[in-house]
Amino acid sequence: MDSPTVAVHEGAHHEHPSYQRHHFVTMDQQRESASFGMWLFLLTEIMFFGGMFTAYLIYRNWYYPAFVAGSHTLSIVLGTTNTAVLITSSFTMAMGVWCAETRKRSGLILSILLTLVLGLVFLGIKSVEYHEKWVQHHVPGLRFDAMTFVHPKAEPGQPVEPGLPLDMAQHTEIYFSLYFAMTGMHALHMIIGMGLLIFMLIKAVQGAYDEGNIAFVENFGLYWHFVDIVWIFLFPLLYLISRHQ
Amino acid sequence: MSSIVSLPDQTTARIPKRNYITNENGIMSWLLTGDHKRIAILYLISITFFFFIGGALAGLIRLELLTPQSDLMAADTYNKVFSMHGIIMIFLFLVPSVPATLGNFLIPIMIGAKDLAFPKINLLSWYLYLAGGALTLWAMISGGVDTGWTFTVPLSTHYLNTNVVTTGLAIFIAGFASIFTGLNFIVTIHRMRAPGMTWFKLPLFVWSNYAASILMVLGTPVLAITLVLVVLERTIGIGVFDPSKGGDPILFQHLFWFYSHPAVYIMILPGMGVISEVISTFSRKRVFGYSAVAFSSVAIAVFGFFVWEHHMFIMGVSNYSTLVFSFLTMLVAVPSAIKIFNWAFTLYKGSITFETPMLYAFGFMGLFTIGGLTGVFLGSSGTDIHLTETYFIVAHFHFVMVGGMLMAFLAGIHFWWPKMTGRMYPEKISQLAAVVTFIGFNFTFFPQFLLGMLGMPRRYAAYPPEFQVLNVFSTAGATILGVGYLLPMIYLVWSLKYGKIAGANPWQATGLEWQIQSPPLTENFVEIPVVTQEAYDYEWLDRQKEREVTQVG
Amino acid sequence: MSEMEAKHGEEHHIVSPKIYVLIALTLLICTALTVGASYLELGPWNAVVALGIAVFKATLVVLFFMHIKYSSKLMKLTVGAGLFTFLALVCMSMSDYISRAWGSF
Amino acid sequence: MDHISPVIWQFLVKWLTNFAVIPPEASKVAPQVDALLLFMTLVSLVGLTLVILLVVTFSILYRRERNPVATQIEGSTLLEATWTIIPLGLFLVMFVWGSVLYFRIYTPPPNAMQMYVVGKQWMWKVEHPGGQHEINSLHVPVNKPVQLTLISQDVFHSFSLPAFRVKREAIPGRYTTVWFEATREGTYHLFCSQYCGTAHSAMIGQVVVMSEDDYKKWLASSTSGVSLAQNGERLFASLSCTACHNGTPTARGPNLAGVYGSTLTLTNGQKVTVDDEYLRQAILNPSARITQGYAPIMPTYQGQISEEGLFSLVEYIKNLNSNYRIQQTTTTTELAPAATAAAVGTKGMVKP
Ligand code: HEA
Ligand code: HEA
Ligand code: HEC
Ligand code: CUA
Ligand SMILES: [Cu+2]
Repeated sequence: MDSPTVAVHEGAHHEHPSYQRHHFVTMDQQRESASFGMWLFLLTEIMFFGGMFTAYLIYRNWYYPAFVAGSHTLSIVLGTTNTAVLITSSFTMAMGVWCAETRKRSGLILSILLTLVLGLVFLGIKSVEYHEKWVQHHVPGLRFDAMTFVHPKAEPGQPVEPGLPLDMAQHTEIYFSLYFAMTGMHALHMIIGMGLLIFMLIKAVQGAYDEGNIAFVENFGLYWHFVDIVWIFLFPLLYLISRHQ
Repeated sequence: MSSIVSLPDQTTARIPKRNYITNENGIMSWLLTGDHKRIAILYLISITFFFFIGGALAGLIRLELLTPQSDLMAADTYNKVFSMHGIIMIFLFLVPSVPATLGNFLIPIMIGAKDLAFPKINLLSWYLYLAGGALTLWAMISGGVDTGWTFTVPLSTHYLNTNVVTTGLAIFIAGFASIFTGLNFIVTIHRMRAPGMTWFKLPLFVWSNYAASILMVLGTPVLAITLVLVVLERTIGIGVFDPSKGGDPILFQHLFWFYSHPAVYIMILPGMGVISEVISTFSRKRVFGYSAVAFSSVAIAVFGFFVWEHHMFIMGVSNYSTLVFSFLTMLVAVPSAIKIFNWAFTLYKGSITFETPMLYAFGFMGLFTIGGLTGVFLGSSGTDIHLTETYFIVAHFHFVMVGGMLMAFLAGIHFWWPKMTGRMYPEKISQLAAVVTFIGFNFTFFPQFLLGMLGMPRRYAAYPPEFQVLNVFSTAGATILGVGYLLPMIYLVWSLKYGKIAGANPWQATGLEWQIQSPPLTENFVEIPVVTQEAYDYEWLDRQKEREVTQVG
Repeated sequence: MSEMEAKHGEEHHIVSPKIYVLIALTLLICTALTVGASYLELGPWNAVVALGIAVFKATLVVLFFMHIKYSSKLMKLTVGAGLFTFLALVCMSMSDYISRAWGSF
Repeated sequence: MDHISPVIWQFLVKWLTNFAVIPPEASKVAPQVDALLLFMTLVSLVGLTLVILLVVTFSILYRRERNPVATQIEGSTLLEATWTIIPLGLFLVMFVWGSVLYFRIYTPPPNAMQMYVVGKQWMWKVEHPGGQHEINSLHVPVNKPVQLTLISQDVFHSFSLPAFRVKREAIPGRYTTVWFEATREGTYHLFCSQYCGTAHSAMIGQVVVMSEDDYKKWLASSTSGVSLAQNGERLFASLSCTACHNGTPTARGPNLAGVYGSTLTLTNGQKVTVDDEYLRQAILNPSARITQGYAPIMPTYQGQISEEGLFSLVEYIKNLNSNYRIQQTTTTTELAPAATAAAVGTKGMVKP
């Protein structure tokens, strides 16, 4: 997309890989710029989620019982599984970067495939959870019924939860708003990530990362790990509020 | 009056055949360009467009306020007009004004790089800006929006039936344009400096844009998520900000101002950079206290994150946190004072000439000082109670934004016009325009301080008749001001064809950008320069010139 | 570039897969721990433990998966800046909410 | 002066005769605020003059004609320190002074008269303890501290009294307070200064400051016969609050007599002082804060009581210093099986 320019610095330096952009002097400079840029982008992501974490913190302090009751409707089993899945996918992605760095094409393809599959599993489980919320009338705004917390239904195999007073029960809607906003944003990031993974898979199969031009893989790795980190916080905050009660 | 302008012999001078403008032809070569200079020009055209729309809306505001009754338009129309005025002026004009045009054009050149680190992201940023702008216009045409630029909940979420969602999305998108600009600048300034270009050799323009970029990258996402929550609240009613569901509308204020206070420094810092360059050049002296000015930019950026609550003093926030935020507001005001005095002392023992950019810079110093000091009135919580939500605030922010930043922007546009286009603007008429702007400005906005003191609330379509006289002054002033802004528009376009040929360094300034041809080559430098001189090293420049003379002779 | 010059020759660090495996296992164990801890009755400490473990996990990911341990000072500073601003947002907002209940003089 | 157009002439005359830079000082705090404003203006003028003087003097002294060659100067640490410390010092003085005023304006004295204000799109409704209502106006006696408790029924509004130099936002879902002591009789502006939608600029009214006697007369002439507390008492009975809050040792709810202003311990060990806001929350969101020793059985009254009704209840509970009347009510209806329901029935439904 850049307009062609005369390569003015030809000969001034040693060999230039074909993928070095004209405005960078060295390959090191290009690589460091790319990862620095990616990190700055991740900072904006931190702040983006930061707004929601602030909201979460405030309302959790205000409406603690509602948050407890809300979190008790989430399935720890599914949540834990998903955490494990995501961590594993982060691991396979890290391996992918390593394969790219050491120029192992088939390893890279395998890692990407695994990451993709794990990502899909995560989203699958997430959608099961979302569906359950829909069925239980726990979707704020669209399909919400606070009475399910005033007279909770007995779950098989679990002790009956004591009901909440009506006013507190109504505030579970805030909990679920934040639950959906946060996990929804997180899932959106995952979906975007899956798109990029597929793109990367095609490129990898074509051999685009065989000559050391792996900035894209590395930076995608950073992105994927970041998404993982967000979940590392979401999991205890949303699922594990005083499970002991 | 003497001047420092040194133009090449007009009978023989030619604009260099090969430059970034002539390098490629056709509309596609512009729309798909990766060249930071071309993107800067694209940005310049688009923000000018939005400035005049915003300005026309300002004209409507002032016309309506000519009389106490709401007779020119109904109250809800008036509300839509000032909302759009604020939204367009802030998000689509002032935030991108200096960084996305002058910064885009100059930062790579000033640090000796061939382009910004991510040319494609730079182009993407412009397209995002356009998309945001188009959506905003769409929202305006298809019924308007009357939230005010602050989107206050629960008004915006539950009590209005205008295009809040469209506008919210538009600002969300435009916000990402700003994030990408900032991100690009930070990476470029860190990673792409020419050999020898250490941090303390950077021009102050680069420092201040760097500081503003930090704010863009870290502040804007919070606005983005806030707008998302507003849109979700409005569309499906999630209740996070809705008091009837237990949400807290004050939380919205916290999140909104967490961005929007730093945003005012996003708006002023790049302008301060322009002033540093201009004052130094036209007094032929290095900026007094270079490192103090550089660090004060960073200090403003850092402290700028800790004062947002001063917009909420009367909204029922805790009295104790008011104490903290009011205190921090006082701290953040100090670096600005440092800058003003350093600029004043740059003049000391200089050799001063009064070309148009310098006139605008003087305008900036006077008006920004007034605007800033009245900001301190607002930062002191006891007086804020009386002054908040009145025309005093309107006057305060127009002094800093219009008297400050817009003046700085115009100073910068005139100053770098020869570099961007290769031609000079006409000097006499532009000096006239600067003076007209200054006079018109004071006429327009000074009476508003008095109105505010007297208690006239802002965002009023109709007001008690006793306030009329001052409002008439203000409207009269706005007319003069409008002329002051139309003039440059006309003569700058005129100069594209008829202006004198500028040559590489008409001001004999020291920056790297003046050492290359105007307009520059697409790749900026034939050879990456090795920097040995300090910023604003006029002795180095003189030696350089001598060397050239002896070489040619 | 000026900073670049100095560390030009320095090879880009490649983290060995062994470390990745180790980190991944630690992360999984920590996940098990945090779930386990949530079944204990610790009062307000439940939140502290859960967050503490989460912070530990996130640090591991940042340091090793994201290579910050092997990156330049600038990168470390960048991460720090993000964290700092995030904490500023949270803490300064909370300063209002917490002190509201204190009433007035 | 014939050559000046009559319209402009009229204008100038009007302006010059009415010229003012500050509204009348009609409250006790107004002169104090004005003193700070004056101080700030003076400091600003000095600062501004200094800046202008520097710029103008240097521009004249060192213009190119007089000084063709500039002398390069690095800077001066001493000067930097000067213009860091002096403005900082001045700003800090403004900060301290301003904060003192801020706390003064937002901390009502204990003996203040109480008035309640509801803001709604687009009018102000004021409730006096004596049961007088007024719309878009506020009558107050001179030289008496008056405390306003504000709430909004919909969006943010802002109760702005420029002549008193006080202003407070009325926000939905929560009480805010402000107070003033008017010092000069007269009629002054009352504005809504927070943007609140279409008719924001029409949400204006007046505050009338009257002498003690006039005020009494006004109160007497505009009373509806039922005081706020009386209305509150009726609500208290009709909403069957009496069922639990009757002050007997066996009552399911805590004793409310004298609860206002006291300090309660909650089940989580927190201590809170009971103020208007606490009472409001106790009625709407009772389970958020449970008093120690009680079960969270109180039902929420969210959506059942209007803001005005809440004000009545708050006013009633505030003034409740014995449970005598409550117990009277409950004992007289003891005979009926469904005690409280019957009480409501016999008294007739009181609209909240
Ligand atoms: C470019 C934009 C810009 C800038 C730079 C500033 C700068 C400042 N602003 Fe302003 N502000 C706005 C744009 C800006 N503001 C806007 C848009 C609003 C309204 C938003 C809305 O509600 O719609 C606003 C509102 C606003 C408020 C909220 C009022 C309210 O809602 O109640 C406050 C309160 O503290 C404030 C304070 C300040 C302060 C202390 C500074 C300081 O940074 C100023 C520092 C500068 C100086 C102090 C001048 C230089 C000093 C000297 C030369 C020293 C003089 C010498 C001596 C004292 C000896 N501003
Ligand atoms: C960058 C920011 C910026 C700029 C440049 C301006 C420029 C101007 N603004 Fe604005 N203004 C804001 C930002 C800005 N404003 C904001 C954020 C608000 C708050 C909105 C809110 O409350 O939500 C506001 C609100 C605001 C109000 C208060 C409305 C209210 O509260 O009721 C007023 C009233 O006088 C006003 C006037 C003006 C005027 C006269 C100009 C002039 O400087 C403009 C001069 C320019 C021109 C006139 C254009 C050039 C000429 C033409 C295109 C020819 C046509 C001209 C005519 C028809 C006259 N503005
Ligand atoms: C079913 C019984 C019941 C009814 C009916 C009831 N309350 Fe209560 N109320 C309680 C209990 C129990 C508490 C203490 C626990 C708590 O703080 O929620 C309480 C607490 C309060 C408090 C806080 C004071 C304190 O000491 O904690 C107020 C104020 C109050 N109620 C007012 C009312 C009003 C007004 C009504 C009617 C509109 C009402 N109550 C109806 C049971 C009731
Ligand atoms: Cu109510 Cu403005
Ligand atoms: Cu601010």
